Amino acid sequence: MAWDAARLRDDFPALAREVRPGVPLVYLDSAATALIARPVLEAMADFETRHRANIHRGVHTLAEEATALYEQARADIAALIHAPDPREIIFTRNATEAINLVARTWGQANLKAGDTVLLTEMEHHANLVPWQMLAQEKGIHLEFIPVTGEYLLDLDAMQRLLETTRPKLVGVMQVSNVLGTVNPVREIIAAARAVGAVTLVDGAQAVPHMAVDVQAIGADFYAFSGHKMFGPTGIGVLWGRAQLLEAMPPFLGGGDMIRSVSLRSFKTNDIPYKFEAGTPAIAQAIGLGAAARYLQEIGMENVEAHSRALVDETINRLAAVPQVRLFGPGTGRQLASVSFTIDGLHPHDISQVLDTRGAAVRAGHHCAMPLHTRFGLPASTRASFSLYNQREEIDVLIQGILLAIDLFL
Amino acid sequence: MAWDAARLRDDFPALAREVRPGVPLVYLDSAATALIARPVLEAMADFETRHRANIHRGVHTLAEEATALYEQARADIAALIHAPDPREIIFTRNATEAINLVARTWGQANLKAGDTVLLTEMEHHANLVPWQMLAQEKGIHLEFIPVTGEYLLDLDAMQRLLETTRPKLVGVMQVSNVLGTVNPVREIIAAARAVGAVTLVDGAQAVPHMAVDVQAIGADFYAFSGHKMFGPTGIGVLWGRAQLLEAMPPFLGGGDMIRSVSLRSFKTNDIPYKFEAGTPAIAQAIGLGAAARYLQEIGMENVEAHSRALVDETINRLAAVPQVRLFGPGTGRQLASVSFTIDGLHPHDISQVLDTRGAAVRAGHHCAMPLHTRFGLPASTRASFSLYNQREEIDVLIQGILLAIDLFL
Amino acid sequence: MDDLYRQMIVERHKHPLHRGELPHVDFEFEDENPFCGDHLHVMVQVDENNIITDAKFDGSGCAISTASADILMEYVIGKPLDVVKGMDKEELLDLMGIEFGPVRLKCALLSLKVLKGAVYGLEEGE
Amino acid sequence: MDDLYRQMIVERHKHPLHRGELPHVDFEFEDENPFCGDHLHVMVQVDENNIITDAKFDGSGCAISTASADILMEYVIGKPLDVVKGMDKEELLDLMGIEFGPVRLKCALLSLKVLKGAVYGLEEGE
Ligand SMILES: Cc1ncc(COP(=O)(O)O)c(C=O)c1O
Ligand SMILES: Cc1ncc(COP(=O)(O)O)c(C=O)c1O
Repeated sequence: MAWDAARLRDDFPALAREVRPGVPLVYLDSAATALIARPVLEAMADFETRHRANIHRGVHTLAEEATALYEQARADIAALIHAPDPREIIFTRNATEAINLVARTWGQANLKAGDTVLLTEMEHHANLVPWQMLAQEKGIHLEFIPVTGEYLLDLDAMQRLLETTRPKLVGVMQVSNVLGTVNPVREIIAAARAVGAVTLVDGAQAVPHMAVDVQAIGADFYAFSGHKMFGPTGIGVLWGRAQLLEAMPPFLGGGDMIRSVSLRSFKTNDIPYKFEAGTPAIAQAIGLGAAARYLQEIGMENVEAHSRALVDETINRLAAVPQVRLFGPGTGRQLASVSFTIDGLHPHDISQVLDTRGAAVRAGHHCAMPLHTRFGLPASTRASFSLYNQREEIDVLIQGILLAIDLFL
Repeated sequence: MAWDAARLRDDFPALAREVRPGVPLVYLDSAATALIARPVLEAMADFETRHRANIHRGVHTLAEEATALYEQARADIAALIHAPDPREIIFTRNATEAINLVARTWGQANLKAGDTVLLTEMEHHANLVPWQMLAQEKGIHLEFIPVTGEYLLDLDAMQRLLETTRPKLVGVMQVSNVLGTVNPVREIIAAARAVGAVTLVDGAQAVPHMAVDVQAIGADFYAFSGHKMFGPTGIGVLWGRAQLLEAMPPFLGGGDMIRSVSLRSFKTNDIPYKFEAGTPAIAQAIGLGAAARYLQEIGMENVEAHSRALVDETINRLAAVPQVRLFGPGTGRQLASVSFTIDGLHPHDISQVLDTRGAAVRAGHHCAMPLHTRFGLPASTRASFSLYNQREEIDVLIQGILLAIDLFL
Repeated sequence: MDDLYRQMIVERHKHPLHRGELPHVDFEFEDENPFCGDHLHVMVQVDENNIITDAKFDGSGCAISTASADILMEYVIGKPLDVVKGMDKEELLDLMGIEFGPVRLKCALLSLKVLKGAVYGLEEGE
Repeated sequence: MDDLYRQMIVERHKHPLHRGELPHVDFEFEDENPFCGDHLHVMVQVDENNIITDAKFDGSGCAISTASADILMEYVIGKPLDVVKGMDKEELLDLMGIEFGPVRLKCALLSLKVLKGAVYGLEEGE
């Protein structure tokens, strides 16, 4: 498919928004939450207005249709990330819950006092706090792959940590939501498996921007969120190898995750249902299925190329502003996000000035406080790009930053 | 407001559906999932197409608007159930997760081996399995308030159980999703508090059908689901007393639930955020707020009166069919649901025949296997009613049942 | 599900040809579908060449699971055990000639699941 | 936030009148807003009648939190401690004359939170 930017922008109704009269929206905050795509809204509206019913247990037409749509979404998502079996796709609320699920089930069953979990210094809180909670509870150790001065994972240090700490689990983000760094997860996982570790990849910032093949990566678990990939809020995914999932204890208890229940005991259902207690986010799963199909139609290679072009241009133009300190490994090595700081100018103020120009960027620690601490920064400003962004929007960003510098410095 | 059935039906777009050409939908499965109301769809569409952004941390206009809408929804839901403080409203995926949250946080912190949790024989799996899981893990005892031959809770037996087992927690559903029984939760909670128990009410079938006042009930925790009250799937609520919530450990770990994070430790955020890890179901919370406002505009007294009238007429007409055995306490004592069995006729077959007439009912154990076991039934058929149902639909139900009897018996 | 087929199912359910007990049982198995409360017991008799000489079912279930069991028993009588072991669900669904939605599919396939349990000599609940 | 007010905030931020150290400190407190990385330190001097004779702030924050701190210091100098103890957030927002969204509100109110911490003699992190 040829890249038709105008048609693509048409697929995102929120882009019609003016932030205030005469000031069109320049949405550069997709790493926090991407805009929703029209086909997603349409798939959900179709469910809500024609097939709305609870799933799995109903015999009537709407219930059968709803069940079929929900399971089709599972298959569509499996296809997007090249999961071998739709039964390996578990619907969660978001990437955060997906990671908690692994910690609370696989971790609960397989980790004991003294065991090590190896993470990285650049992880999002979503891939830190669940392990900290487990560490507190069970006395496991946490170790961290350092981030180099070039904003990359230190793979030599990783190799030493793998050999000295023999971690039971290695958890790593595929793409940093701050630095934009694309980590070599395939290599990391190969090294982790070589010392017998189970591996978890936080793909929240990868799935919306690049082709993901969980089998090629070689991971055991892969987590991501719907709202960052043009899908609805309230839905996320944990992919896991069937064999691992089958051996894991259940997560939450209730309807659907059981095969049978008596007053004092229950038998668990098969995967994936075992991990989906209660009425799931049916409409949202169906919406996410539509998002997966939408991305596949456009082609992830196209999506990635577009995002990389915008990111590289932004980095180059920011590098030309003397007051700006870029926070990331640089052109050719960043995907989706460009973060920076300006001495003496608080990110909130930058963001506020940009907002007057219609540009939405994020200011703060982006749920990666330890990464900011590592570089002595309380906060940073992040512009993040997606398939609906265009070059003219970089102009608005740069002009707004120049204005903020002029105003405040 | 006068009850305007035609206008009301207009608010539910799914009612325009024909199950197949010429066969309009007769939706009698609202206890499983109610149809979604147009104002809910509109509120979500407004968010998705105009204010879509992540919340809490953003400075730009869309993020501020999204945050304000999300918090307004919390306030609207607090108003619906008369919660004293919106900070006591925690958004979950569904009622099931809300109950699991209590088990995994309050229960984890406050229950120890040998303690008793008192439930009832009529509970939904959502209020059984989480406690069974905790019982298995921690060695707590589960006891059950029996259901009488009249399909009511045995309050004398309850009083004896309270005194002999001194439960630490009493969990009870307000309205049965099978029997339709409305339990005297206020009385039950007073008795439970008298022996020092903390109380949890499963309000999944109450909130859509009657005025709920958590303060008047006197409960400590109250759980319900959005999709049963004309809201979206993927959203539910746990209400809890602020004092209890503040003392509870967090549930899942990740963004938003923290105040600060370092590599090896974190500080938790204030309530309610402490219990909302990761990007929440923003659009769905906003939709649920709209559902709460919608119900308040109609008036819960009107909603309850309408539902009771339909239920009572259905009970009376079913009682006139000799083959039908009603499964519930009878007219004046049931809300929303009417369940029944027919000897020699499997509920699936009843449901399938009804489906040919356009009528959607539910067949099975309705996630209450122990209740069915108690009465020696493998399954039952349930017709459930809501504000958009009308008397003519009872005709379709009765005729379909007579047809099924004629066909199969 | 269309009316013609429904009629077949209703007939099979009301007047099954192979419901009952077998005087002598070589293989048997029972299982249930807790979602529906269906319970099915299948009994099989074979001769010295492992050809099925008779098969019957018993238990309680919906019309679809009953009809499916009845059709399946009819089909396997006279066939070698190995053929039954090799049967897949498409074969049974073809015999019934009906398309089922995801929920009723479980009812339609319970009979095959239980029959396989019998001929593979499984223990209940395995 | 409209441009006129923004100008006031920018000015206060660039040229605060009450940022600095106090030679003698009777009450002080510091706190932070981890969401923004704002850090604020407030120092207060009183006379024998518990009238505030001077107040200064220090730390790093965004323009709104800095401007808010500067305006607040200016306002409380010359006032009795009890008046400061009784101040509510509406009062400070009125002084600033700006409406804030839910996120920036935290920035605008950090100064009052820290000042109250000082005059109520809290320990940090309480
Ligand atoms: C009484 C009761 N409790 C809990 C639930 C569980 O609700 P959900 O599946 O939305 O979590 C239901 C609905 O099935 C119910 O009827
Ligand atoms: C890398 C990464 N991991 C995890 C998350 C958490 O996603 P969610 O908040 O949807 O659970 C995010 C998004 O903020 C992220 O960028």
